[in-house]
Amino acid sequence: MDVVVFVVAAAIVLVGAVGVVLRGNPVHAALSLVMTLFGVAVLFVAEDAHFLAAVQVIVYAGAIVVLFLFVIMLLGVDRSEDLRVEPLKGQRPAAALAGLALLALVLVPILRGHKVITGVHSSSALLRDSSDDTNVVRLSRSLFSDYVFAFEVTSVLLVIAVIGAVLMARRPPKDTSS
Amino acid sequence: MLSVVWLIPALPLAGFVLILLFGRRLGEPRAGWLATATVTGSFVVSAGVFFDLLSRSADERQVVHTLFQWVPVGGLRVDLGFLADPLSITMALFVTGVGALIHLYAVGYMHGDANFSKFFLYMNLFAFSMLMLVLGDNLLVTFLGWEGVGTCSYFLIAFWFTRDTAARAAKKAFVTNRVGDWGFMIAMFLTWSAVGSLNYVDVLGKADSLSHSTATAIALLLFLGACGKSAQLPLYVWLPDAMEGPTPVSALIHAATMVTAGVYLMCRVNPILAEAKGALTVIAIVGAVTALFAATCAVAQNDIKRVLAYSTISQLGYMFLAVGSGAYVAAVFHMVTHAFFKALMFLGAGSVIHGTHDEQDMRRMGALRKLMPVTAVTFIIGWLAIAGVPPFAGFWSKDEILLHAWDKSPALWAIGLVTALLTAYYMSRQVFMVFYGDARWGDENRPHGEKPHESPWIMLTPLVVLAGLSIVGGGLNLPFTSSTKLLDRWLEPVFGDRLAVSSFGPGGKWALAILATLAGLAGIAVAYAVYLRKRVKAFEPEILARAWGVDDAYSAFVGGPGRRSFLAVEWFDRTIIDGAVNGAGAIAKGAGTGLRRLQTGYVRNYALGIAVGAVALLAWFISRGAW
Amino acid sequence: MMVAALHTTASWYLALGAVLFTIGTVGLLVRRNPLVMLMCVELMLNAVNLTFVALARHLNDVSGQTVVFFVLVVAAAEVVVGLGIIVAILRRKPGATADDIALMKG
Amino acid sequence: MDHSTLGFPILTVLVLLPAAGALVVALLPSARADLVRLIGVMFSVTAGALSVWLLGAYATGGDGGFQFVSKHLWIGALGVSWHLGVDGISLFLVVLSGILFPIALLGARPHQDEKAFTAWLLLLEAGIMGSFLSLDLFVFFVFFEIVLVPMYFLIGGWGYDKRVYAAVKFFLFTMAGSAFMLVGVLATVLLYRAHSGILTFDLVEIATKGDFATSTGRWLFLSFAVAFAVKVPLFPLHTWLPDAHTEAPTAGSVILAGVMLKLGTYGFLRFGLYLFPEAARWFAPTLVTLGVIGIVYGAICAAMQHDLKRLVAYSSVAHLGFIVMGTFAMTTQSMSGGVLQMINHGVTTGGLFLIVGMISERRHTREISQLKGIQKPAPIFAACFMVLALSSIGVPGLNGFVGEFLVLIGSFVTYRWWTVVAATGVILAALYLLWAYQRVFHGEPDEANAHFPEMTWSEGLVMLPLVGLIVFSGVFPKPMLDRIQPSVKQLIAHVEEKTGYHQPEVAAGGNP
Amino acid sequence: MILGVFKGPAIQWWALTPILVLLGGALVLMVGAVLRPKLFPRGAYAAFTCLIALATVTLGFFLWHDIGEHGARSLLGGALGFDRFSVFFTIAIASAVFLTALVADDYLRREDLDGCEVYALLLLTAVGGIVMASANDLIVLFLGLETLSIALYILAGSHARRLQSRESALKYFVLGGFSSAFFLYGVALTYGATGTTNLVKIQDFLQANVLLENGLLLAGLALMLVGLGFKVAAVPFHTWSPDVYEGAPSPVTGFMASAAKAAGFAGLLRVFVVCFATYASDWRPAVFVLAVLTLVVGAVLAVVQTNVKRMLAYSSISHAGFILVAVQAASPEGTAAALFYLLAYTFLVVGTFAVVTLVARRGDAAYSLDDFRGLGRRRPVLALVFALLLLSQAGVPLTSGFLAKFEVISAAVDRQSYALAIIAMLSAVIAAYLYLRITVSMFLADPADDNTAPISVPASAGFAIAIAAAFTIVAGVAPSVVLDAARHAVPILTATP
Repeated sequence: MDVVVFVVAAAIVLVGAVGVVLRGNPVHAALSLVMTLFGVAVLFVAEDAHFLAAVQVIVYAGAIVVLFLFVIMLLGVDRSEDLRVEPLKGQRPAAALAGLALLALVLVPILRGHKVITGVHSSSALLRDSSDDTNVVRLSRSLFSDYVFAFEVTSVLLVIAVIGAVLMARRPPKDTSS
Repeated sequence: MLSVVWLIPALPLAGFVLILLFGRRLGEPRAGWLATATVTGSFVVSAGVFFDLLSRSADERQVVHTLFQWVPVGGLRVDLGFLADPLSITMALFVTGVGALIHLYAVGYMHGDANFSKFFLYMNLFAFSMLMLVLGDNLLVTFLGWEGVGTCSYFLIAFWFTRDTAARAAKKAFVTNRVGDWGFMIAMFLTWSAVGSLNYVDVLGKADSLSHSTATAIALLLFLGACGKSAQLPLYVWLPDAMEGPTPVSALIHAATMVTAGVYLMCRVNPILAEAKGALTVIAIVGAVTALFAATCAVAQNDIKRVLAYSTISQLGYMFLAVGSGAYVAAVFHMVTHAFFKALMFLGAGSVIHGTHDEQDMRRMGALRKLMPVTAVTFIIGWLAIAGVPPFAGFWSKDEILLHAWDKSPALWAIGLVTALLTAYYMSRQVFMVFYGDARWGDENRPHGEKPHESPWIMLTPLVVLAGLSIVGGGLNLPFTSSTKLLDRWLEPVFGDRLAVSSFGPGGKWALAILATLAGLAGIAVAYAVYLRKRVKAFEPEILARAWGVDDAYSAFVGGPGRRSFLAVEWFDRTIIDGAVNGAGAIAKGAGTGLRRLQTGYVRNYALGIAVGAVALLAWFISRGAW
Repeated sequence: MMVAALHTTASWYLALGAVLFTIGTVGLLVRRNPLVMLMCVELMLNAVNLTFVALARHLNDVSGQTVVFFVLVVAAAEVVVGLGIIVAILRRKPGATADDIALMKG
Repeated sequence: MDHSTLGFPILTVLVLLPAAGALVVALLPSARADLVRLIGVMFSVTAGALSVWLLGAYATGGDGGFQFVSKHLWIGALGVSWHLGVDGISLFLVVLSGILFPIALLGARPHQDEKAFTAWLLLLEAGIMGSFLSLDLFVFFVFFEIVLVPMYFLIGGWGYDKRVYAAVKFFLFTMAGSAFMLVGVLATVLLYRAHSGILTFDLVEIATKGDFATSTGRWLFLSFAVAFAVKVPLFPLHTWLPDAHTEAPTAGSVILAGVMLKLGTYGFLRFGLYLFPEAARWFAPTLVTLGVIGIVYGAICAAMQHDLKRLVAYSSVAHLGFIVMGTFAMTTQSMSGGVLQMINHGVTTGGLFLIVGMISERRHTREISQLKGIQKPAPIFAACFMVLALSSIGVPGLNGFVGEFLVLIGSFVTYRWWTVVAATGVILAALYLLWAYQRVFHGEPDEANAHFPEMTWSEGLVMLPLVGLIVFSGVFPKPMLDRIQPSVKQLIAHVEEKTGYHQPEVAAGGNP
Repeated sequence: MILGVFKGPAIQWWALTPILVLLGGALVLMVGAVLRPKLFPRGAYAAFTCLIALATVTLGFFLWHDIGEHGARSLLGGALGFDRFSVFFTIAIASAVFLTALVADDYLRREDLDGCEVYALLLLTAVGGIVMASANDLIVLFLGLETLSIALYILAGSHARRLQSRESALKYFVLGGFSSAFFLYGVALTYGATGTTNLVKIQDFLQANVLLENGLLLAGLALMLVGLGFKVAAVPFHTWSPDVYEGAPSPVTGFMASAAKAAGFAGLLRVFVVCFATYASDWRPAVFVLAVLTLVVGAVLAVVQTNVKRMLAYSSISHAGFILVAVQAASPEGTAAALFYLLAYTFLVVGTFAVVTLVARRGDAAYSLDDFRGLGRRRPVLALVFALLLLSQAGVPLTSGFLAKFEVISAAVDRQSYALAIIAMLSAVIAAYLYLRITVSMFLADPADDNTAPISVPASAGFAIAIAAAFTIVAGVAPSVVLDAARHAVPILTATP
């Protein structure tokens, strides 16, 4: 069962990802991204990350991709990019080579089996145990104890994002020199 | 009197300092008088020291007088000290004596020169240096004098520095001498490393402990120095050119005193020479060959001073022949007599030049004896002396040299004899061309057409004195009995048993003397036939006038391969060494320019760089894995 | 039957993450549209998230999931700022691709 | 041993006084050139006077150890002390610096921006004094490096046409050399710490107590040697020198040749030999060979130069070759001669650069072919040049000879054939200098040179002390040798004790 | 029930004050400016920012002593390390903020960009940097890195009228996001290999276990090195920095080169040198290669530039190479050297870019070497101070730059990395050429004729430059205090007591 889920979801993820890369039209790319994000959400569920799966769909697919589409429309850059031409000589073969090498190098340790994951099993913040705490409870406990500082730092990030968006989007004052 | 031996060089030095400070204010002629007075004073002191020494027994005639420590470092102790012994005092006497006369002469000769006082400045400095050379009690003080006279020679040759020829000649003299000095220096180093001292007393006392090869090396290296200073083959080339200097300079430095320094040095280190028989032979051969070589050159010179210059080289060759034959006293004897007559002739030539308004070409002279009687008579005395006509001074000394040369090798004697003949020939040629024959000085080439005139008394006085000395100089060492060999006896403490003793009996000696005299007379006769009677066409080939082309060959070498090799080194420095430095800079810049191309400005290229870097790092780390 | 006998292991997920990460990387390298490049970064972050979640499950450790939460926030912030920048620049140079934005180089 | 003999830390004052002068000058208004000059001269003359006083107060007859030592902790964390001291080797270099700086300041005034010029020059003096006096590796390195900056600005700011190229080349070349030394210094100190447990940069302590493995010592020596060889400069690392000397303003050339090059030779003695005697001995044949090559090579290059200043610059390469040779021949005579030659070369070549500066000041050219017959309009000028040239040639009775002679005679007992070759340098020296003299001063002056102004009184006053020194130390070098010798002997004894080397008996004073 | 069981970690407010002050300052700025934009006099934003920065520095000194008395500890459930290392960086980064704000004040008004946002972002960037330097957890480190980076993306692009500024923001952003993804992937793999992201626990784990299969961990290390290498602009991850440095507003460039670089190295030191000390034999060769590349490429590329800002960007890369040499030493001495270097460089580079800011004049575009010609004549003091800062960067003694290099070389030599030490010094020689080129332009070249726009030195920027110069000299002549501080500031990974 889980194999089937994995295979199907993985297929969705990969097709979406490839779509992002290969669809010339940015709108199509964005939609392919949504596909991938959904696939990932499915895999999250399969991996006992229910809360994250929800957030993934809501925040990512819901908010972020919409933002993308919004900007595409705002700027009117939905023209298709001609993917047959590559202005930078050698970029594509080099990118392919680098990608392959990267993949190979990362897969080398990963594919050596589960023994490669040498980390100790958690002793305090278990994902599954005999108690019937939900995933959300466990997650929030972790979030507000070990990661409470990180949680607070994300607020700083968001403040910055706000300021940044304001600063970037604001039209510059009249240029006196031009 | 011995304790004031330092006064001998100090007086000219004082003269030098005074003229240096007040020369302009003193002006002409007081600067000249001052200079003459200081050298005369030195002569007087030398004489005093001489008599002091004379009053001592033979084995006490060697006194070292130290002024101060000069260069004391570790095992090297060199003092500024003087060695008063018969040899050095003999030298001091004739240096100061002849020097004083020439100074006096120069007061007249340099009359009117813009740099009158400067001339005497140099002259006094020269006298000082020469006396240091002679009186120094160690090799280094001698070297001080040695270089000092060379420097003064440089100054004085270039005295009329606006003439390019004079400037070139001066430089040539100095540099050529330096080649010899190189030998001198190495000899000093070798001496010190072998003996641990540079003092003559120590070095000469331990000379017999030197190994044969060391002694030979020292002797030959010192001889190299002597060759430079005394203008022997192959380093003679500077002396003819040095005639660019004022004539008193030629007389004093390039005839009477400085050039004999080499001979003096050889005599001084005779104990070392005694340990190096091979070196002696070399010296004898070089001396003899130089004598002959220079005599042949003199035959074809037309410049009145150049004839004398080659003659000087030739006569110096004789002296080295004597040294090489072990006849040190004969060398010294000839040195003294030569100083008399050669100084006389140079001064006479100067008088002629002075009288003919700076004419030096003998072809435009002639018949001057009537116009310049004193000059002519004294010059003729000098001629007879050098030609070896008895009883003039030259006869005695030359005869003695030839006598010992025979003992060394009959071949050397033969060369000496031929040289004697040539000497008589070319000197006669000179006398005939200058003082006899037709007057050639009034031709259209001479715009002034002024009549030559006799020189003033101040110039003639030294001529007369020197002429007198040239006549009686032979009396210093008459070979008749041992009691008449004054010089032999006087110098005995210096040379001791190292002095060669002639193997001839009285008969042999007479025979040789007559042969030599005949040779001299023959030379005169031939010259008479050629230049006065014009019976025979003059033999003056171009090759002899150019001194067998030796000088040209040197110039060709220096200007050709020498210069080219220097230029090659300079090129190497500029192109290879500096090029490497600039090249390193260029490589850095080139690398920068090349790497710049990777900085394309395209963000995707940059990302690719990061990805490649990540792959490389991953590859490295993965390869380090424990599998 | 063969399929039924199989069970997914963490390695499967990790491998999928690696592939996804690589696709994102390559995508960023070959796409010229800055917006799509930004999407490719999102792909990479998702790959990491997938990895974290798989590891969290394998290690039975919830903190792996907590981390993903933060990554989501970071991704959101990045997108906001990134889009702001892209908007700002494309307003000055409409229709520009990443390759057109290369005033500075060398 | 401390500075109690004088009651105040004279060495520290010698270093800091010029620096303070530079600061004061920098704070003056630049419009007051007269004030700038006055203050600048005052400071440099005071420092010079102090250095002469030091010379007087220096005790002779001791064991040649350091005197007027002052030692204070500077950077505790690094084990760095402000450790100054003077011995016979550095004494005269300090005095020379003290004398040459006022001369350079007085004798070669700049055309523009006198204030900055004076300030840089004073700063340079501080740096040089510090280099010669420091007995701490860190302090030495700091001063050794810092001198580059003022010199860089002096060359670049007040030099001739290619000044920027020359200044940059000088800076980078020297800095590249120092790069190795810095690594060497640190390695030395850290290895000493590893073996003794003490972190210190103290030269004396490391030299006397340090014990480096043979190959380590050689590497360390090499790292120092590169820096010093560049500074000296030793063939083939010399090509910064002709450019720097030629393009530098006169004062810069005077200081560069007079004292800065000695930082290299001094460094060899003070740091190379003292710290790594074994390695120094091992490298000695190489370094002597390079020195000899430098002697001949420098002379040949000098002979072929068209530019008078460049000629003098190359002559420095030759002269410094003698010093290096003397240093590594390792006999009492050769080393003492080397030290003496450092002073002599400073005086002589400094003087030559001054006078060449005067020529180019008058004629706006240094091309030998443009100059002719100057002796006629300016005999005293010519005489001055002649004395300097003769000193450089090494005519006995002048200073140049004594040093050269001692180097050669001392080297002869340990490096016979090298010395034979090196001695040819004296021939070549005569060749290039007299040839230059002939072309510049002899002959009939042409139109451009016929009115060459004679030396002025003030110029004469600047030259006078140099000429006086040249004659004095040529005739009576004993006072100098008496101070140099004990320190040299001590250094040789140090080498002998550490390596089992014995200098030949004849050099030490025994029987050959 | 759930709430009853849950107990959050204890919060040591005192130790967090620097972050809180900076954060509060930023918020006050934003809120105040939004509420009453016209109320504030000229320069009030800058003054306030300076005040906040000064307060942070002061707090830093108090905390330094606090740690001296009570020892290092870890805060908030092990998320933050509270040791002298973090305080050292707090002081350094806050100093950079202080100086940058002084420089920015006049700059922003000159360029018509005045507003509170830049200052607020400066303060927030500092928060990110301090978080990075204090992080005891890889995720916190990542968040600090992102805080820092995202704020800097914006700052780099904040000059609205210069397309270069926008371009630099875009490049920085794209590449920054790209490399953070690598970093994060590295964190993920490390998490898999060790079971935690907490540095203390990782250290304990690695000390207690010898991994038979360490591929995951090594891959994680490699990828984290990519991310941090990007942040410190190590070759080959440096490509962004010349372009970004050139395009960003000059005061921001100075800030980036100082604070951001310092934070990046803080991460590198804490993670690699301390936490992964057991794997030093694996990462040291990699860092060795990075160091060599960074040194040489930075120096060599700097030499061929004609744009002063780019020159300084490449020189900054070369400096990073030097600090990498110290990292490569992987010893307390190396860490101390890196800290000293970073502090010295912070002042140097902010001062340097302050001068560049002034010389760039209105329009922020006059960066070419020619624009510096004749500066020595027209603005002698400014030129002299600039020369001092440049020569210090070149490593001339009696300046902080020399001692920084000295310390680094010392650390390298101590680990017998002689070759690296020599390469570093030689590359310093190459780099010196570029500083000389600038001084040549200022002092030795004839001033350009058309270059008549006057250069004004406002008091605030002048003050900043003076501070930078003063620090450069003081730390060069009497460095004991700073040296001792750097030595005591070696990071310590301690679990919560």
